[in-house]
Amino acid sequence: ETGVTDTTIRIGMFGPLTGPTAIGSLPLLGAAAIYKDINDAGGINGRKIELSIEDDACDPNKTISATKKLISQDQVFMIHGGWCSGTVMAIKPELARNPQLPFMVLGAASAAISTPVTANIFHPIATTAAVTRTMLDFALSKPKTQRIAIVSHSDEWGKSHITPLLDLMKAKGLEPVESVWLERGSTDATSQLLKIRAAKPDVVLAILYPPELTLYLRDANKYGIKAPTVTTQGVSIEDMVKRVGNPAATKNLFVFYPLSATLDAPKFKKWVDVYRRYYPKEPVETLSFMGMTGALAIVEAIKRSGPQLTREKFMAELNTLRDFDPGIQSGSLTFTPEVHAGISAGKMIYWPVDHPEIIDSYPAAKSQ
Amino acid sequence: MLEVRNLTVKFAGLTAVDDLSFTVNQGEVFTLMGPNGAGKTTAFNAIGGFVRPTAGHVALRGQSMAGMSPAQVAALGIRRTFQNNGILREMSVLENVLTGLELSTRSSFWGCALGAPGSARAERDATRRAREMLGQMDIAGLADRPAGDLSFGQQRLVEIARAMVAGAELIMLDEPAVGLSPGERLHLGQVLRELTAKGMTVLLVEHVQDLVMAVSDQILVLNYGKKIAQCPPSEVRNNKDVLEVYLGHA
Amino acid sequence: MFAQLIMSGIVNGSVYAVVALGMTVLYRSTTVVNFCHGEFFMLGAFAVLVAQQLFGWTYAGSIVFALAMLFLAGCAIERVLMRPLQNAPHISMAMMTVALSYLLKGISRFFYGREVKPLQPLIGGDPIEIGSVILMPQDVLIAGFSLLVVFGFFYFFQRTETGKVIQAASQTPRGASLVGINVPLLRNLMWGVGALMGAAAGILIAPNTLVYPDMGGHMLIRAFAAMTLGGFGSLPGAVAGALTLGVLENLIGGYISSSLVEITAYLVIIVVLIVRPQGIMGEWRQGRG
Amino acid sequence: MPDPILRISGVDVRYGRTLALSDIDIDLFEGEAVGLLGTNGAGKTTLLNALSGFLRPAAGELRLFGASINRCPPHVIVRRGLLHLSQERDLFGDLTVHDNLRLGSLARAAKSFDRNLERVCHYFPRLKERLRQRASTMSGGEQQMLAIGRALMAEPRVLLFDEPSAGLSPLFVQEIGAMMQALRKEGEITIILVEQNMLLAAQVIDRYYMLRAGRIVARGPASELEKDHEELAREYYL
Amino acid sequence: MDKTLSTSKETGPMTGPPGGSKRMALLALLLLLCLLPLVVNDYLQFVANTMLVYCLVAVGLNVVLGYLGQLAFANAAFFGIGAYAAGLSMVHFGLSFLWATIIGAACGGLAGCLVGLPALRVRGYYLAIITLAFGELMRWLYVHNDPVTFGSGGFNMPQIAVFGVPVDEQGKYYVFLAAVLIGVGATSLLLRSRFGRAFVAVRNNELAALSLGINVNRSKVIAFAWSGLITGLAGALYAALNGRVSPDTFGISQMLMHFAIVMIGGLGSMAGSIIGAVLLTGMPELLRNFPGLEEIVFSLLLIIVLFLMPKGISGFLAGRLPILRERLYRESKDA
Ligand SMILES: Nc1ncnc2c1ncn2[C@@H]1O[C@H](COP(=O)(O)OP(=O)(O)OP(=O)(O)O)[C@@H](O)[C@H]1O
Ligand SMILES: Nc1ncnc2c1ncn2[C@@H]1O[C@H](COP(=O)(O)OP(=O)(O)OP(=O)(O)O)[C@@H](O)[C@H]1O
Ligand SMILES: [Mg+2]
Ligand SMILES: [Mg+2]
Repeated sequence: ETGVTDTTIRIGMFGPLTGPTAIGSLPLLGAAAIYKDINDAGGINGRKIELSIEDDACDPNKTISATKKLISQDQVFMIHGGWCSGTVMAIKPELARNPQLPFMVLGAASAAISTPVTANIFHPIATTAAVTRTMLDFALSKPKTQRIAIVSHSDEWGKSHITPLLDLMKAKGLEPVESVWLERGSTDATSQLLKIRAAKPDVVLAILYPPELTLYLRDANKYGIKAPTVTTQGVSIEDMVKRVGNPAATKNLFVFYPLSATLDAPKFKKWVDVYRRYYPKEPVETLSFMGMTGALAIVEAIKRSGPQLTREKFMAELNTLRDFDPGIQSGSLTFTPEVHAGISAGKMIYWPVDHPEIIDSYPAAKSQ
Repeated sequence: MLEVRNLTVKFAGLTAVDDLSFTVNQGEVFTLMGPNGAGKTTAFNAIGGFVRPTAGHVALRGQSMAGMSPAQVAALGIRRTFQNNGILREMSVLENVLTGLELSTRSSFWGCALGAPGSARAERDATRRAREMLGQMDIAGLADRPAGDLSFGQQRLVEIARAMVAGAELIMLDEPAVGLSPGERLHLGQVLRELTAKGMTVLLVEHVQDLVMAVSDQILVLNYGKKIAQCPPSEVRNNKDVLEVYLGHA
Repeated sequence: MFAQLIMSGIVNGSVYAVVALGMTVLYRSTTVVNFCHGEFFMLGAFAVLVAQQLFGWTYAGSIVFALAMLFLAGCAIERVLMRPLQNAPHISMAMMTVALSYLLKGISRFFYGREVKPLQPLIGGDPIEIGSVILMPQDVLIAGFSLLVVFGFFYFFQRTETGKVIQAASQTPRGASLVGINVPLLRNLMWGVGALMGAAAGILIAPNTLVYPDMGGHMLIRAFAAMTLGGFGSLPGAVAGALTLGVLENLIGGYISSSLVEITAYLVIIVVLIVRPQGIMGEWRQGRG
Repeated sequence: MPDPILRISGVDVRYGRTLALSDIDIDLFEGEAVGLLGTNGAGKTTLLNALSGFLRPAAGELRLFGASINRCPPHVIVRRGLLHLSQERDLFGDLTVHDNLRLGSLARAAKSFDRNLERVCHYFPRLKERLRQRASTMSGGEQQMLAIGRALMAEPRVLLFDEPSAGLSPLFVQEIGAMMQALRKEGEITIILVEQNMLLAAQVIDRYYMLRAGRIVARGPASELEKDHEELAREYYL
Repeated sequence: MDKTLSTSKETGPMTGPPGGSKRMALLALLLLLCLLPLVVNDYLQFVANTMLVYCLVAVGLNVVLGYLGQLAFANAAFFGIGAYAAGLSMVHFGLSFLWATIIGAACGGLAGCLVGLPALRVRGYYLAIITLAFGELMRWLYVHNDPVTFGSGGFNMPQIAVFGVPVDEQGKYYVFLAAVLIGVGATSLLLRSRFGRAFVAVRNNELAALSLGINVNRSKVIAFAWSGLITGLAGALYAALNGRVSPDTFGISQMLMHFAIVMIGGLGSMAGSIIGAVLLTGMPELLRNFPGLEEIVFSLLLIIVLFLMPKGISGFLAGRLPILRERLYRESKDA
């Protein structure tokens, strides 16, 4: 089989190692740490995993050539990659042209990647649909929440959240009281904030990347917007608290949390250790662990495929994965031939005083 | 052939050309003379469409040139040189002369793009004519040098060649002899004579008296934008005003 | 809301103004439009950060360090990269600044690619409320500083002999040499000053935007728009353009649509240039580009 | 004999691979005026550019007031007192006549600006009328006057004239001749004059050098130029 | 297509005076190019195809930047317009690839005309900025017109077929090669005619050009339109190449890439455009294993070329290899 020898399995990976979104290389490192860990433990069925890592710089066109290189030059067995939704969407045609090639998404969340389902694309993270559903449910768990405002980027990532979010709201008979765009690279959010303030929202759903969310939170504090801010898994709470540098501005921030526990929780130490072992210098953030479940699922499916590993067998095994939960993600992973969006649940996290806490509903009724 | 009537050009508060009228006949060399700042170049610019006259009008063969753009004037068959160098520095000498043939090269856009034979032939003809002109000006040896690398005088020669190559009806030379060596001046005089013999008309602005006296048929002397004399060269030296303001008593 | 939009617009515009002024000064004195000005902006902020974190210096010390570094960097760039090109076509010089911009960004990404660093405000304190308008102390500082810089340069170019000499040297460098002006030295200093101005703007705004390698790019386009609006090379034009742009962005975002904020700058450019090709205050001087 | 003010010895100048001047030797003594003649493209301007520091000689040496100026940038040479009036004039087109003159005096004679301004206005009354006009809108001849005036503002000790009569009316050519003579008399100015106008040259200079294709092909006293210049032209220019 | 190919063989897309040997060299090169797909894998084929597209891009930009001498930043927009026009006409109207390509090129040409108009009034850096603004405006339109342009995510192209035959990576290569031959051939013929001379004359001295009867305005519009046409064509091919069109592709970094290609290859040189395109599209692929170095290497390359080769690589080589020398004028055969 392509990419498989008696002693090795070659897996291609890609992610934004460089560029403005290079922070997205952390999930790639997390997944790579799992593979290295497996190799150090003796490999799978006598085979060790070899990685071919490509930089996509979050650029769709670069990703297309990277994918072609992985497929036809490096001859990988499968690909595990993609942190930016745009890059994964861009290679869908290429993946469709190679239906035998298994593709596991690394961290990109857009629901459109796995819905409708493509036979060889597996999506082991909470999709934007799942994320926004959780965010909305969370927002509505606050008593008497009526008025919801949205602030978002207008790029692919932003829109991949907005679309399912608006659908969900409509299904509940809700309309956002205000919906504003904040572009990437903005240096000021005054006009957006004043509009939001004027709309008097009960809660603000912010679909923003870290730099703009920082700007937003600071300005929101400045202009005295008291409504809680609920945001996506694109940011990590520790990082935001550090960046904003003003506890008053972040105490009402609630972030979708894809993991099972806070990073400092004892039960999560195992994974932090794996990561630290192989990447001691890299920052340990929520993002660092988002690729791990996918990696473990791959390892599991390879293991189940037995010594006679083929792509076909491997994908069949993936499709039988039920409630796979190594304890990293906040929910368990299930793939069926009909559903490749494997994770459908998530939690929220916030930073009440000096450490993060995971919660399910507002006001903070502690879940653990 | 060229008729200038009551031409006036004013710049904020300054009348550069003042009610100037003259007529240039076919095949003659008509010279504008006058002290510095008398308005000669400005008159040229007004005829060539580079400045808009405040009053008066200009006509070629009875056709009014009022409000024409420089390109339209050129299309009528008028070429000019510039006092301060109008060379195309980054093109070779041959290309400079070829641009002088822009209007008389009959190649079409799509013909050129698709390499149609007719257009290719037109282009080849133009090249031949340009080379002939360079030969006539005795600078064929410079043909492939970048024009910007030439000495000042050489550039003037190229510019003159470029103005003359298309066989324009009227060429206007603004101080062509500046920077030319005495030998080249003599040669320029000869070339001008040859061209007028073929029916070309020349409107000349020049301070160099050898050349002016040798080639002119008519001389018009300007001072502060006003005509103070118009006569054949032989009589200019006898005009007291002209001696006073322009030639001096040397 | 209106008053608040105007006030924040002015504060934003002030930052654009400092950036645009840095570029205008350089343009006036060398006719080069510096595409790596955004990187000077970014490096200024990074230099403060490095001085604070690596050397453990005080904030004030770090700022002085950053400004000095950037001044030297500007001079060095002129000496090493730009001077050899002084006789090359203008576009080569423009491309050199583009290359430099990539290089500086590339290098800073190499070291700080994944990081976005916070920088504390120059002056902290609680928001100041004036009627319905809320301003941070930092905002006031920004506006005040740019006002100062604007008047300083205006005086320099309009009233002093050196200012005139610089302008003369940029228009006809050969002529300037012919009257005994040390053109290379002047250029060198002006590059230093340009870089310093970029750094100053960077340091001013970094507490609001955080420090990251790409922070300069967005600023650059705003500065371009401001310069276009006011007319290239005009100092008061750059400032007026910058303030107008800052306010317009906010008003459009506030009253029309937030999706238009990002292209306000471009719309302004297009409209202004179509209506008045030389900018609002620009004299009609043909760029060499 | 006193030391020469300007000594050009064995100078070669190249444009890339082409040799534009080869083996030029000229000595210039205080208060002297030397003519540099030659056809178009002979290399006259090239020599002046080398003297004023815009071109570096490929070989040989240039000494001004006894010190080598081979590697000096133009502005240093200007400050030592050698002024070059270039063929392209190189005026500050966007500045006014007054500002052009002011900048001319800046490097060497800022203090005596008023006196020099008066002197220039005396030579060129037209400039006085137009002190506020932008240089680029002046007529060709007026620009030439301005260029000469700007050079004079620096109180030069050596003046290189590249065709000063270009574009000037006959009357003015005479005046410029007179001016150059006056300069030599009153100010001990040393002059190198490039000129196509033989009559003017003969009026001003003491000696001449004839260049052809980058070499000195003849030299002699000015008196030789006063003979029939048609013949001269034939001899040297064709 | 055949007709142009044969005529471009007759004179050769870049032949100048030396004639014979140059033509042979070009023919040999063409033959080699035709055989390339036999020896490369899909990925390398894709890289080669990208190079072909960028050859057209560089040639298109060179017309405006190198010949007309206008600092215009609109070519990334033309590129995008070509890609969107071609892609959308296939998606929305089900046009065939060839028609879509023609439409892409035509829309690029129209956009060129449109941008040429301000160029009549605005020059220098003002032109640079208004064209930059035009490009960003186009991008904004793509992002905020979801129903037509599919918004910020862009859209996938349908399967490409030529005369009903679906083409794979290899097939695209031949289609692209033909397009490059036509585009580059026609452009270089045009540039060596009076039109090309008019462009350069406008760049050197507009007043002088006017006095020679060169219609400066028309020349500018023609140059922009042609540049738009070629770049639009490239855009259409680019859409086919990637199978996906998204707005972020056509931003300022794309534009700077084009500039770098032209500057490194050589301003005002057809051969230079091609050298630059091949070099700069190849470079990122070579640097794949050194993430983070791409920008640095790219900028250093640009700096080195600006320093050591003021006329770009082609100017540098032409100094040594006469075969690369290009002239604007068309030499008469019998002279
Ligand atoms: N744009 C302008 N604005 C103001 N004054 C101008 C302008 N153009 C020309 N002038 C003035 O108009 C007068 C006539 O200029 P013009 O160039 O026609 O003179 P000329 O006769 O050609 O002189 P020369 O022999 O010195 O070239 C001059 O005094 C000049 O300063
Ligand atoms: N930048 C340059 N690059 C290459 N060759 C040049 C350059 N400048 C001048 N030349 C050549 O050098 C030679 C001497 O030029 P120079 O300008 O010194 O002549 P000149 O004697 O001043 O002539 P003129 O009387 O026409 O001004 C000429 O053949 C000219 O073509
Ligand atoms: Mg004149
Ligand atoms: Mg000369």
